[in-house]
Formats: sequence, structure tokens, C-alpha cells
Amino acid sequence: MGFEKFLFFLFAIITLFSAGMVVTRRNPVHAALYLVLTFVATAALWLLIEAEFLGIVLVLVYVGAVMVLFLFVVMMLDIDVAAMRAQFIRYLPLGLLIVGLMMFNMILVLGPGHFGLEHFAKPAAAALDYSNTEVLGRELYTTYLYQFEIAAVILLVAIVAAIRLTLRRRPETKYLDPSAQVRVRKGPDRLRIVKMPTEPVPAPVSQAAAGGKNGDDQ
Amino acid sequence: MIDFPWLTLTIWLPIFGGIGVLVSGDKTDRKSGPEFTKRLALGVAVATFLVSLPLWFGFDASQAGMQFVEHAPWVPSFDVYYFLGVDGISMPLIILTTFITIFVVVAGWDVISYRPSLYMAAFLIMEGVMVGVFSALDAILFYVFWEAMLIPMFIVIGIWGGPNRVYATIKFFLYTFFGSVFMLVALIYMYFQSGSFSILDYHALALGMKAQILIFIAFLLAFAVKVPMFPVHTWLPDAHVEAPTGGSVILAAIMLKIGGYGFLRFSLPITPDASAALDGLMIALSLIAIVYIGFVALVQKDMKKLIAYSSIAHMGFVTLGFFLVFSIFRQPEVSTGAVMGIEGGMVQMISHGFISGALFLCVGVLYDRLHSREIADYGGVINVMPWFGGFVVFFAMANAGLPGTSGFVGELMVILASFRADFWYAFLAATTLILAAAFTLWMVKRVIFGEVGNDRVAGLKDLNRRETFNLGMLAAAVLAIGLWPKPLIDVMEPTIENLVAQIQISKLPGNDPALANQPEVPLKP
Amino acid sequence: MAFLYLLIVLAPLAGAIGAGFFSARLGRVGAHRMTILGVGISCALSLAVLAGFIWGDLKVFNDSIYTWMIADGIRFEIGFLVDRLTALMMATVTFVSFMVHIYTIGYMADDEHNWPQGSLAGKHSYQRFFSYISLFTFSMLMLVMSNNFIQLFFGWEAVGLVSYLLIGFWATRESAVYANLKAFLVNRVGDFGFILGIAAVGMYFNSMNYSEVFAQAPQFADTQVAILGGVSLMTLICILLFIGAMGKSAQVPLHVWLPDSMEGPTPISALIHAATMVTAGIFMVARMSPLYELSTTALSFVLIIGAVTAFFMGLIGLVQNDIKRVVAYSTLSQLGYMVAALGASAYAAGIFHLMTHAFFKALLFLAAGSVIIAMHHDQDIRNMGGLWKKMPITWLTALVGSLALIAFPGFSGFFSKDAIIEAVGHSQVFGAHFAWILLTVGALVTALYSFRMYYLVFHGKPRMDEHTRSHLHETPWVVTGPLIALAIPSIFIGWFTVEPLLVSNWLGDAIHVAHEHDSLHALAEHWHGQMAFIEHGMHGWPFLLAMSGLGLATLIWWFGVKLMPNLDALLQRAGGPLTRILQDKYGFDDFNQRVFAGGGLGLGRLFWNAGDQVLIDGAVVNGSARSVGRLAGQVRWLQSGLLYHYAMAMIVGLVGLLTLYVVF
Amino acid sequence: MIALSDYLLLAGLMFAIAVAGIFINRKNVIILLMCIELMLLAVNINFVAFSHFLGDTAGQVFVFFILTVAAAEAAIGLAILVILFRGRQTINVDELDLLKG
Amino acid sequence: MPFETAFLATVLPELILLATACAVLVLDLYLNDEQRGWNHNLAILGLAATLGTVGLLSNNGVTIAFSGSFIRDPFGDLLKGIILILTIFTFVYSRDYMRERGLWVGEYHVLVLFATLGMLIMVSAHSFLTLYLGLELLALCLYPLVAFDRDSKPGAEAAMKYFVLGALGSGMLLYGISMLYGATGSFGFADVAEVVNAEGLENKILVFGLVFVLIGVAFKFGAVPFHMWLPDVYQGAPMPVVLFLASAPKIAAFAMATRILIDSLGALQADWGEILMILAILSIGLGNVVAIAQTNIKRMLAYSTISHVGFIFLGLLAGTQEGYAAAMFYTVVYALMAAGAFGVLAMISINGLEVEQLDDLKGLNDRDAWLAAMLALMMFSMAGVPPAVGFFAKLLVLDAVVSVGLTWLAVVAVVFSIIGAFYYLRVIKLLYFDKAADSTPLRLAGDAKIAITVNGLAVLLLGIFPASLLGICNAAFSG
Repeated sequence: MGFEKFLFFLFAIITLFSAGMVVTRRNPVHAALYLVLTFVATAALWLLIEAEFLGIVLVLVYVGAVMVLFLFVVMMLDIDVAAMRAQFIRYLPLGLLIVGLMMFNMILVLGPGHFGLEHFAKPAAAALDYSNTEVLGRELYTTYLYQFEIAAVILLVAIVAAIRLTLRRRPETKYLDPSAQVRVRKGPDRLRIVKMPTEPVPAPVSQAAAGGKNGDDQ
Repeated sequence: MIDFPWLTLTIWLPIFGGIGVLVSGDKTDRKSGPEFTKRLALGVAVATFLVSLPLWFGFDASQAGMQFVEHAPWVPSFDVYYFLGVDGISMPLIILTTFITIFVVVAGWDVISYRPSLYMAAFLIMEGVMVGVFSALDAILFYVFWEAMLIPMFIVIGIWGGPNRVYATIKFFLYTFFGSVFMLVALIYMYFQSGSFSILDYHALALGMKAQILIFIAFLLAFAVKVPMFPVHTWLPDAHVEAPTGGSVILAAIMLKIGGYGFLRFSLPITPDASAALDGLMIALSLIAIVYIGFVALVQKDMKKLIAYSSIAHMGFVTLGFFLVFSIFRQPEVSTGAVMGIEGGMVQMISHGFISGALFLCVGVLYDRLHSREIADYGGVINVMPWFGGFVVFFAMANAGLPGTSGFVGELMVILASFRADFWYAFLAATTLILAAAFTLWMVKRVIFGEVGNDRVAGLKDLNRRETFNLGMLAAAVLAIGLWPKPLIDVMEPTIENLVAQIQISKLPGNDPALANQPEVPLKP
Repeated sequence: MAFLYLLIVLAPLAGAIGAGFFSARLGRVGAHRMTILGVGISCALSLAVLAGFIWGDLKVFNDSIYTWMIADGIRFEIGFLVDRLTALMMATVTFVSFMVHIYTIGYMADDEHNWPQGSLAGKHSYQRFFSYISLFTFSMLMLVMSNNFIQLFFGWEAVGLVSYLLIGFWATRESAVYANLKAFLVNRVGDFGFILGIAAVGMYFNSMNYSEVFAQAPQFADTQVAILGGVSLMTLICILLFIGAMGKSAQVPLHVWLPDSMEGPTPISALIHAATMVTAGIFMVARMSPLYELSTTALSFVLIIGAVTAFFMGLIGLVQNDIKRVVAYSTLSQLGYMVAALGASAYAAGIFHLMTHAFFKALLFLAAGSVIIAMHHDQDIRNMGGLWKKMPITWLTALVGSLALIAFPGFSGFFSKDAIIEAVGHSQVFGAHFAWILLTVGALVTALYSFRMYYLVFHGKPRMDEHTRSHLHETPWVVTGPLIALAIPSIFIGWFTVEPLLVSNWLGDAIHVAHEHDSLHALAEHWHGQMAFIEHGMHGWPFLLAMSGLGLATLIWWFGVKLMPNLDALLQRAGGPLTRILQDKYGFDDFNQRVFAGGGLGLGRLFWNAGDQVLIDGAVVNGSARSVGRLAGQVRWLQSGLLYHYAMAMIVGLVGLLTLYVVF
Repeated sequence: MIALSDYLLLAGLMFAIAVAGIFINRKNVIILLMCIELMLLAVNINFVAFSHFLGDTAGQVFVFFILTVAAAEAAIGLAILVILFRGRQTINVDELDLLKG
Repeated sequence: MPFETAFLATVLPELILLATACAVLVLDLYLNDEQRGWNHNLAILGLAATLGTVGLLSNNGVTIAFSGSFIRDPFGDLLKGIILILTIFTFVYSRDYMRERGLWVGEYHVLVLFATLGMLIMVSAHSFLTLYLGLELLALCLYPLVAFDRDSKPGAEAAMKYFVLGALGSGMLLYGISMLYGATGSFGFADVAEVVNAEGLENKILVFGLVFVLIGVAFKFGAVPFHMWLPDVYQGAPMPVVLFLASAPKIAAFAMATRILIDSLGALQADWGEILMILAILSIGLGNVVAIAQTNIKRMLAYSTISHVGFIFLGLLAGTQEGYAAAMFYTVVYALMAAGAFGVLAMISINGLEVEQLDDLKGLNDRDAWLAAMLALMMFSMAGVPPAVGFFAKLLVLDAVVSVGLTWLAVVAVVFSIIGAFYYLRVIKLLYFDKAADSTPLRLAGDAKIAITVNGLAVLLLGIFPASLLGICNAAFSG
């Protein structure tokens, strides 16, 4: 077992362990942090097979942006963690059974029988001046231009959707709507004529009108 | 005259006429209100009857094949054609349809106050579709018409029906739908065996016994429900009871016939060997329908239910006549009876169309006045409605198969043929003479005769002009067929003889050469 | 000739249609004139035809008028066969009918009183009645003139229809509409057999035409049919056809409708339920003689049924108090005699008795009707008595009728009845002895009930109430005229016709008697004129018994009742269980009501409830709908609303498919 | 030497963990979102591994796009989570059963 | 193959649609609440222009652009045209509904337009990558649309469920794609097909990938057992969104299925045919049975959708040209019916009434006979009663199934369709046989009425003259 292989196993174990922790933690903050660890370990695994650009992107974009977003939301929502007891033990046997069956299938197909070294030899290491980033960039802007544009649209949609869903005026905040105030018409909106029985001493009509003018309730 | 597309005209004139009626609407605030709508509907119905007459007069009764054939592409990529034609079996049924519809329109004249345009339109469209069923020679075209027929009937019973109409309509629809979907699968299956959806090609198709049995059962489900045969008959009384008069008339007079027609057009010629193998079952079911249903009819308290059950019993005669054929074939020394049985069934269908239609109209006359169909609510009606009483007695006698009325002709022929097949068939079939008379006349006794039952009956008015016209015309038809059935039989005879010849020949693979006996069908290029 | 026969048939039909559909326009007089004219024409022409056969040399007519239908190679035609038998029947039918038409003018004159106030059905009942009886005449003529089975059946059913209409003529009377339904249904039981018989004929002979069938019949004499272990075809056909005759001619056990049919107006009791329609069965069997001669079993069956009817129905007549019912039971009994004659192959004697009976029984009925008119529609003989003074014509004609009925020597009934008993005595078929005894004793019974009625009605002290008595008077001429017109043939017709009919084989080929069955030949061999026949008859048992019956009746109901007014009632009480059995009519009605009517309804209810409603609709139709609904209700809970269940479903689906396709 | 099957099995295990996480977790929707991220990561490992062993960069391009989409998806998912929490004051999976049947 | 300017011409429809969406996005900023109609008009105009361009560019040939990741062929043109028409219907039907509820904002148009763009991309996809991106574009638009009414608790819940399950579904799809990529070394459809056909790779690996990919397809369609999102989303989402969701994306899903299963993995027909058969039976059975127990009309129609999906699969699994054409015919027809049915429901959900329960439909005939007739027509069509086109769709599918000797499958299908007929009839019963609680006549916008009329008559006339559409469907697969 070479050093390479050792590194692979090391990071693979870290990856799997942290992934397991992600799904079993009751506190979402912990889960998110374990997820970060998973990503980082995976990035390392990618570096082992010469996918440098993607490894870096994974750390920068994912860990740097997406995970932060997760944490941000977790914090913002202020979830009562204590109430969230992890109950999964009850469902674990069933889960394990299904997952075990799935793994059995996967091993049948994915194991060395089909994908061992004798089927897929380890390619020779790339030349020193080989730039993974450059190759990917060239591909991206030529061959995959169309897809690239679509990805742009997807991001635009994500922005529009996120804004539409979350940007809102809180109903409990009190604020004035200037345009509504300006639009008040002279007649019926401002002035209300109240018919009253004639009294010996006539009440000042102007007072009632003035009250209406302030009208925050109207 | 033959070259003119009379069939197309007969199908589509009422359908488009019906749409016209629907569009003409029933706004009461305009002059062209309900009265105009009804006149238009009547005009369409009469016109349809008139355009269907050339089918009768232009029909070459000496020929067994299809006539008035029309053949045009419809969905060519799917081998489905607009393929129409009539023979001696379908043509009389088409005339029956166009004839009866006139009376349905007239019967709804004063009675239907809620959206008469929709009511009339439904019947006119139904008329066209039913003519389509009888004349379609393409299996898919047939099926389209067959199913499309359900929609207007569903609407008619559901909107203008009685208090329990929802149960009745849904039962009606699902029952028939249940039966027909299996037929659809069978039709498709045969398409892959024959490479065509033409019913005539199906007739010439050689099929193995297992396939034949399955196809036969698929068809049986469809047609037995429609006829209706014994264990699948229970939708009919419910549908009849809840349907408005016109609906009952069409249901009894024409829709049931479509099942019988299906047996002749599909089951017998396509699966003769399966029919022969299962004829015992069919005959047993028919006889059960005659006897069992006869007894059930006896105890009905509702007039429409009683007539509905009587219809089932009479249709039992039809299926009996159709399936006797094979027991006659099995007696080598016998030469006659097979044709007689099928003809008897046919005549019985036509005649039952008139008689049951008329009886439902009669119940409708009473229902329109007192809004009750309970026998117990009436009594002594003849005291206040003597003309009506006369008609009822007449149609009751026709229903009981009195000679001189059309009801007798078919009954006689079927009993004759069944005697040939087996004495006990005839014996059980002939019990209808007693049972039909018992349940029909007992009802007549309780409703028409006796002292005036109650004050509501005392206030009844006799028939008005329209009702008299309706019942009179139907009575004339019943008498005409009863006194001189020859023209009707002459029209059918060659076709049915040909059919009998055809079903005598086994269609199991290996027996192909005989199939060359098919009559030439003139196809226009 | 076809035109002539067509005219005979259609004239009454035209009258019927006119009177029926244009009742309001024609009015009473117009209606009865029109129908009487129609029947009159047909009566006159029928008599002319008969005369043509008797004195002229009219050829037998056998031709079709039109083809009804041709199906499966069998021609169904409407046509006439007019031979001597037909001519005789035509004359009898039209003559009695003509008389009844005239009589009806008087009988139905006050018919509106029979209807409830304001009933529209009673408005033109007079015209309607004429229409019906004309229609009946038409139907009966169709029946007797037919040359084929289909038309025979048409006439058969048509007379049944008219009978139904006329029994229930007073449609508002519960008893009348009960009786007409009963009559129709019992007749239908007969028709059930009849149509099966026709089916057998049609399907084995491939023809419906009499002459063709008769010509082929001998070839089928030995044919067996595989029913109930094998029956001779001829026996089957004949018995089936005879079941029809049993219904129409009211033979035991299908006789139950006839007494009830007396609910109809009296003219039709005379015309339909005595003189003509009920004899259709006799006529039919006589017409089918070439078939019956081929089956001794069937003949024997016919003979026994006839004899049983003749004797036992006569007995019931003894305990009846309704004047019309007495006559009705006498009719049943006489029909039994005729049927017995047929069974003995003495068709000619049967037809002979049919004819004489038509006259005297019509006479008796019409006389009874006359009495009923006078009694203001009271029909109970216990309320009558001493009418002879007030109604001399009715009295005398009724006496004539009664004498003819009991076969008083010289009267028409004597010849025919004596011939029948004689013939049965000579018959060799199984049961002939038994039949002979019943028929002979029947003569005694006949005399007893006839004269019981006669004495109770016309003699003794008047027992009606004061009001009725004060209004008693002879009925008008339209009533008495037909009585007289019928009384004459009742006396003399036998004298003139006995020789040609029974001896010189005037009917000729119309009937066929196999040599070994010919029971009348002895009569013919010893024929020495009417007087000798009478003399011979007066040495026989029937005569002795009849006369002793007459004497006994006179003793009891004339002299006895004079001494003890309630003697009749006492006697009946003394009869004890016997009277009760007779009053119950041997329990036939109860049995039918309970077993057939009740049983049918019970069966219907059972089928409907258990079969249609519970089993088919309940269990299968609605049951399957319910179970689908229940299934739907359960399956929908799979959709629990919980996200992890949804995800689990997807994953289970994934793993399932993977396992299915990767592992296997 | 690291074999392709090693990477594939690793990815398979992660996929299984993610899938198990989705239905084991019955309390917190956020963890569901994280499971989805895990699942996509598993797919990415597959692609990267294949890309390397086939010597074809297209797989890595695909991963690049998956990452983009996953980011967008996360944004939208979290947005939905926010309005869900606003309306219900909970993100407990057990309580998300207004709609069922 | 590097980029060529000529490629832009082939994606002109997509470009126009993108431009429209962006234009609406920008325009919306400058509009006040009264002027939102401009969004609507601009969106419809853009869709119409797109539709016109699709028509103009359409020819019988096949164009492949962008290094084999984009394909334009008659099949795609037809589906695109129908998707665009259905989107126009969506806008027309939904205006009054959305305006009344304060949802008549620019984002609605933008998201629907982007979703449509996503569908067009899916239809034209010629590689798994393009397909995936189109799919995600569509899905990422649909999630917020389901939650478009932010104050609706069911809406948010439905969106959450949709999102999680959708992500799970696309995760599985991606996993499958990765396996196919691994097995064939590429993810262009043509290349994959070439490799699969030529090398006949070890079946297990391909089937392994295939199962995952199929699940993605099945999820998009909503086939059992990947259907769980469907009823909840239908119930929770606003009616116009359901209308949109139920109609056009089914076409896109069909395109996806066709592209993947036929164009790329046609050689594995024996395998995916069987899987589809299992899914089809489950879908037809469960959909029809559970629909009976529903009282909520949207849920009921959701289960009805599931059963229709089963029928579409029946056509596909036959694996014959006729079968594909039948499935395509069925899909198009189903989308039309769903649009019509939900369109009517959206149109009558006005004046404060939210049509949710079946009972809300009572007596519609008395309130607006024409709408009732149209809805009834849709129901008859869905039940497969001629002359409505739904019958022909079923017929063709059954025909395809029988043609490959699976007559028993056809029998199973029709048995369940009898059960299905019951709940459609129940709707018609409510429309016609019951009396409305409030029978005031409805006042509806003219354009919506015209749209529903066109929609309804299409369903009827296609049923009477199915030859034209069927011809096109056949042509699409005959190449």
C-alpha cells in the first residue's frame, strides 16, 4: 500500500465519518460543520486524482459560500434545538436494512469485479505543465458554451426566486405609504358630512373636518 | 340513389341538428324561445326519418351483402376508416331508431321545462350516434359510436331523472363501460390478427379456439350488459325508473337492441366455434331471463320497473333465438329452424322497440299528470281517461304477444325454432305466454281498471293531441308488423341466411377454404 | 269466392271499427245499426254458403288471401278453408251472433246505470259493447274459416282478447276485472300448450297449412320425440294442441275461468261463453281429426278429460244459486260431453252437439238475461219464483231450452247427446267405459240442476221484494224476439240434421276417422229414421236417468218447495260435506289462488329480493363498488403526508428495482 | 494504487448515507437539505473519478455544472425553508402533514 | 467543435424566450400595481413570437448544434410548440385568479417563462448535461412557483416536499448519468447510443445506471412509487401553478423520456420496457383506486394524472414506433386535457371562492353552462369516452401494448380505467345533476373564455379527427 493509497483511505474515512455525523447530529449547526469537513476531505480526495480546479472550487464556493448560507439560515431561524431529540434509533434497523440492500447491489456492480484496476488502469500522471484549470476553462467557453449560459440563467432564477420568496414587508411593521396619502381625493376621502340633529348651540363643524384630515385610521 | 351518402346524412343530420338546437337555446325572453327550439328539434327528427327512408326503399332485399357502403379514410395511419354500410340486420334497426326519435321529441314537448334545448339536443345527437352504431363497419368507428352513445343518455337521466338518478346514471354508465372496454381489447387483438379494423375482415378471420373463447367472452360482457342478459341486468330497472320518459323510450326501444345487434354482427360470425361451444350457457341465461325475470316483474310495485323487467324478459327471447342455432346445427336431419330463430330474435327486437317504447310513453303520460309511477297510486284510470285506457290495453296485449300485434311474430318464430332445438327450451320459452300476460295485465288491472282509486286520479285529463299522435302512430306500427310482417322478414332473410351459412363453418385454423364463401362487398375505390 | 268469404269476415270487422272508433259520432242507434248490418250480411251470406253446401254443389274453398310471411322456407299465410264443417260453424256463429246483437239493443239499453257517476268509460259503453261483439264475430269467423295454424291461433287469441274485454266490460267492477284477468291467464295456460303444439307441427312438417300438414301426417305416425324418455310425435302434438282446447273450451282443470266469466253482460255469456267461443276447442279438435286419429293415447286423454268435466262440473251446478252460474256450469258439463265425443272419435257427434247446444244454451242464457232484466239485475234464484205468469214468452222459451238441455226426446239436444253417449259406448279406446258411466249418470245430474233452476225461477211463490215484484213485466221484443228465434231451432234442428251429420257423413272429408276408431258406424248401421232413433234412445240408460232426474226435480223443487219454501236450503245443508265440496268447486279456485297466484308472487318476491337485490345488486355490483372504495380508503393512508415516508417510498422503489435487475 | 472501484464504492457509500439520512431524519428539514448536498457530492465523486480514469475532462465539466446548480438549489431550498418557518414556526419534518391522503 | 455563430439561429426560440423573460423582469420594476397587465401582455407576446420562430425554423431535417448538445428536429418542434401554447393558456386562464389574490406580480411571469425555457431546453437536449440543466431550470422555477403564495401554509409545505423529493430525484438521475458516463465515456446522447449499440457493454452496469436514470424520469412524470410529491403539490400550490405544472412539464418529461430511453438507450429497450411495465401497472392501479377516495378536486386530479402516466408508460414500454407515437399522442392529449380542466377550475375560483373541494363544483351548469360543458368534456376525455380525444389516446396505447403480445396488460389497464371512470363521472354529476348553493351566473373574462373554448374544441375535434396529430406523432418517430 503506497502513500497515495494511505492518503486515500485517510480522507475516505474522514469523509465517511463526517458524512455519518451530518445525518445523525441533532443540532443542525454541528451537522453543518461536519458537512464542511466532508467537503474539505472530499476536495482532498479529488486532488489525489488530479482534479485540482474542482477541489479548489469545492472548498471556495461550497465551503466558503454555500455552507455559510446554511449556517446563516440555521442561526436566523432560531430553532429550538432542545426539542429536537434525535429519534432515529427507532427507524435505524429499517434504514440499515434498506441501505444494506442498496449497498449490496452497489458492491455487486461497482466493486473491483467491474471497475478494478485490471479494467481501468490508473492513467499516467499528467505532464508538469498541464493545467487542469486551463483545460476546463477552454472547454467551458467553447464546447460547453450553451450549457454555461443555461447555468447562468439558473443562477438568475435562483436569485429571482429567493428574493420573491423571502423579501417581504412584515405585516406587523407600521409604515406610511406616501403615494396612498397623496392620492387621497378631496371630496369623500377627506371630508365626511355627518348628519346630526340640530342643537340649540351649533357645534363647530370645522372641528369634525379637521379630525378627518389627520385620519390615520381612515 | 344508392350512390348518395344516405347513411352519412342519417348520422350527421341529427347530430348537427342537435347542435343547432342546443345553440338556438332556450332563452324565454325572446320570440325564438323554447317553442322555436322544440319545433326545430321536431323538424330535425322528422327530416332524419325522411332521409333514412331511402335506406328502406332503396335496399336490395335480394342481396345479402352490405349496401349503401361508404368508405373513406379517417385515421389512415392507424388503419381506421370511415366505413359504413347496412345489411338486412342493421337497416331495419336504423329505421326503428329514426322513427322512435320523433316520438321522443314529441313526448318531451310540454313536459320538459328545464332547458328543453339541451334535452332535445341530447336525443337528436343520441339518434345520430345510434344510427352510427348500426351502420359502422369499422370496428373503431363502431366503438366510438357505441361509447359516445352513453354520454347523452347519462346527461338525460342525470338532469331530468327522478330522485335517485345519480345512483342510476352512474350504475348505468359504469355497467356499460365495464362491458365495453373488454370488447375494445378484443377488437384491437383482432386487428393484429387480421391487419385491419374492418368488421368484415374480422368475419373472415381464422381464430384458434382459445382465442375465440376469450374474444367471445369479451364481446359477451359488452353485449350482455347492453341487452341486458340475466346476471348483468340490474342497471336497467334502475336506469328506467329514474330516466325521464324520453330516456326510457330510447333506452328500451333502441339501446337494448344494440346489444342484440352486437351478437349478430360480432359474436356469431367472428367466433362461431366459441359460440357453439358456449351456446348452452347463452341459452341458459336467456331462459333464466325469460322465466326468472318474468317472476320478478310480477312483484314490481313501480310501473316503469315492471316494464323494464318485462323488457329484460323479452330480450331473453332475442338472445335465445340467436343462440338456438347451434343446437339445431347439431341435429343433422334438421333443415329449418336456424334462420327462423335468428329472424325471430330480430323481429322481436324491432317489435319490442315499438311496444316497450309505447308502454314507457304510457307511463310517462300518467307520470306527467300525477308525478308518480307507483301502481298503488292509481286505479280506475279508465273512468277518466278512456282513450288512454284503450291504448294501454292494446300495448299491454302486444306486450303479452297477442297475435295480430308485432309482439307475437318474434315470439312465435323463436318458440318455433326453439322447439326444433329442444322441446324443453320451447317449453320454458313459451311460459312467457303466461308470465308476460300475468305481469302486464295484472298491472293494467290495477292501474286502468276498477273504481277510481283516489281524488287525484279523478282529476286526470285524457290524452292530448300530441300524446294521441305518439301512441296512435306506435299502435299503427305495432299492428302493421303484426298483421303483415312479410316485408320486414323479406328484407332480413338473405342476410340472415347468409349469416347462418357463415356460422356453420368452423373458423378454427385449417378450415380456411370455406371462408371463401363470403359475400362480395362492393367497395368504392 | 274469395271475395265473398272476405266479405263475410270483414263485414263484422267494419261494424266493430265503426262502432268503436266513431262511437260519439254514430250515436247509439247508428252504432247498433251499423254492427247489426255487418253481422246480418255475414249471417245471410254464411247461411247462403251453408245452403250452397246442402243443396247446391259448392266446392270446398281452400286458398290463401295473402302471405303473412315467409321465414326459413316456411310460408305463413292468411287464407280460408271453407268446407262443410266450416260452413256449419259459420252459420251457427253468425246466426247466434246476429240474434245476440238484436237482443243486446234491449239488454244494454240502460247500461249507464251500471257505471259510476261521471265515468267517461261508461259514456259510450253501449256503442263499445256492439263494437266488441262485432269484433268477436270477426275473430270467431277468422278462427273457423282458417286454413292454417297461424290464423287459427290468431282467431284463437283474438276471441280470447274480446272475451277478456267483455268479461271486464264493466271495468269499474272489481269482480269483473278480476274475472277477466283470470279468464285471460287461464286461457293463456292453454295457449301455452297450443303454441307448443303449433311449433311442433311447424318444425316437423315445415308447413302451417292444414292440408299440407294432414297430408304429411301419416308419415310421422311412428316418429318418436326424445322427451321424457320418448313420446310419439303425434301424441305430443295432439296433447299439446288439446291443452289449448282445454283452456278455451274450459275443460278440467282449466275450467276455472268460465264460471267467473259470468261477470260480463249476459249477451256475451250467451254468445261467447256458451254458444261459440268455448266451442272453439271442439271445433279445433274436429278440424285436427287427421292428427288425432293417429294417436290413441291422445284420444283417450281427450275422452277422459271430457267425461270428467261433463260429470263433475254438472254436479256443481246443483248447488249454485246465481242463475247465470247454473247455466255456466251446465255449459261446462255440456262442453265435457262434446269433448268426450271427440275422444271417442265421434267428431261428427261432437260438432252436432256443438250446434244444438249453441242454440239451446244461447237461448237459456238469453232467457236468463231476460229474467235478470226483469229482476233489475238481481241474479239470485232464491229471490225469484213464479215468474211464469209475468213473463210468458221467457218462461216458455226457457222451458224449451231446459228440455233440450236435458235431452228430452225429440228436442234437438236429445239427438246429439244420445249420439255422444252411444258413440262413447262403442268406443274402444282406453277409459271409454269409465267415460260412458260418467256421461250416463251425467244425464241425471243435468236434469236435476236444469229443472231445479227452472222451477225455482218460474214456479213457486214469488220471493222477490215488493218493489221488484210490482215492476215485473215481460221484456221488450228485441229481447223476446231472439228468444223465439232461438227456441225454434232448439226444438227442431236436431230432427233435421241428425241424419246428414251422423249417418250420411255429410261432413265428408272435413273430418277424418280411422276405421278402427269409428264409433258412430254402429249408429249409422242401425239407422231407421228419427223416430226409430228416439224410440231406441228411450230404452237406454241415459233416457231413464234423465227422466228420473226430471221427475225428482219436479218432486223436490216444485211440489216440495210449495210445501216447504226453504226446502232447497235445507237440502243443501243436509248434503253436509258433499255440498261443501261442491260449493268449493272441489277447491280448484283456492288451490290456484294459493299455489299458482300466491306461489308465483312468492317466487317473484324471492327472486327479486334474494336474487336481484341482495345477490346481484347488493353483493356483486354495489359490493364490488364498496370494496374498491374501502381499498381506496386504505391505500390513501400510504400517502401519510410525511416527507420521510415519501422519500422512503422512492428509495424502496429504487432498491426494489435495483435488486430485481442487478441481482436477478 | 488507487482503483476506480475504490472511488466508486466510496461514492456509493456516501450516496447510501445521504439516502439513509433523508428518511432517518424525522425532525429537522435543514438536515434534509444537507443530505441532498451529500448526495450530490457522491455523484460528483463518481464523475471526477470516471473523468480521471477515462482520461476525459468532460466529467469534470459536468461536476462544475452540478456544483453551480447545487448552489442555486441550496439558495432556493433555504428560501422555501424560511417561508415555511415563517408560516409554521417550525421546521419539524413530523409536523409537515397538512397535505396528505 | 468550437462555437459557430450559425448556432445562434437554431436556438433563436430559446433566445427570444430568454429575452422576453429578462424584459419582463426589468419592465416589472417600472410598473405600478395597475399596470401589471403589461407583464402579461409582454409575456404572451414573447411566447407567441417564440412559437412563431419555432414554426419558422421547423423543417423535416435534423440540426445538431453546440458540440452535439443541442438538437432541433420535428419531434422537438412539435413538443415545443405545444409547450408554448400551453404556457399561453396558463397565462390567459390564470390572470383573474392571480390578480384577485395579489399574486399578479412580475416574478410570476418571469418564473413561468424561465420554466418554459427550461422545458424547451429539455426538449432540445442532446446530451445528458443539457438535459440535466434544462430539468433543473424547470424544477428551480417550479419550486418557488408552488410556494408563490407566501402566506399559504400548504403552499410552503408543498414546495418543501416538492423540493426535497425533487432534489432526491435529480440526485438519483445524476447518479445514473454518472454510471452511464462511466460505462460509455461520454454523455452526449448520440455518443452513448453509439457505444451502447456497438460494444454491447456488460449489461449489469448499464442496467444499474439505467435504473437510476429511469427513476429520474419516473419522478418527473409522477409514476408510482415516485409519485408521492404529486398529490401534495397539486393540493398545496395555487391553481394556476397546478395548471401549469400539470400540463407543459409532462410534455417536457415525455421529451426527456424519449431522448434518454429511445435516442440514447434504445438498445436496452428490453430492460427499461420491463421496468416501465411495473411502474405502469402500479401507477394505473394506485392512481385510479386512490382517486376514488378523494374529496379535494386538485388531489383527485393529481391521482388521475398518476394513472394517465401509467398509460403513457404503456405506450413507451411497447418499444415499437407505434407505441412511441401513441405515448406521444397520449402525452400531448393529456396535457391539453389537464390544462383545460385546471383552466376551468382556475377560472371559476374567483369572487373569493377557492375551488378546492369537489362539492364546490356543484351546479356549475347553472352558473355557466359553457364552462360546465368544457369541464365535462375534459372529464369524459380523461375517462376515455369517445368522441373525446382521450379515447383515441387510450386506444392507441392499448393497441401498442397488444401489438407486442401483452394483451393481458391491456386488460389490466382497462379494468382499472373502469374504476377510474367512476370519479370522472362523479365530477360530471356534480356539474350537472346537483344544485349550486349560490347560483349567480359567473362573469368571466372574454379571452379566458375563448381560450377554454379553443382548448375544449381541440379535445373534441382531435377526438373526431385524430389523424393529423397522430400523423405528426408517427412522423416524429419514423425517422
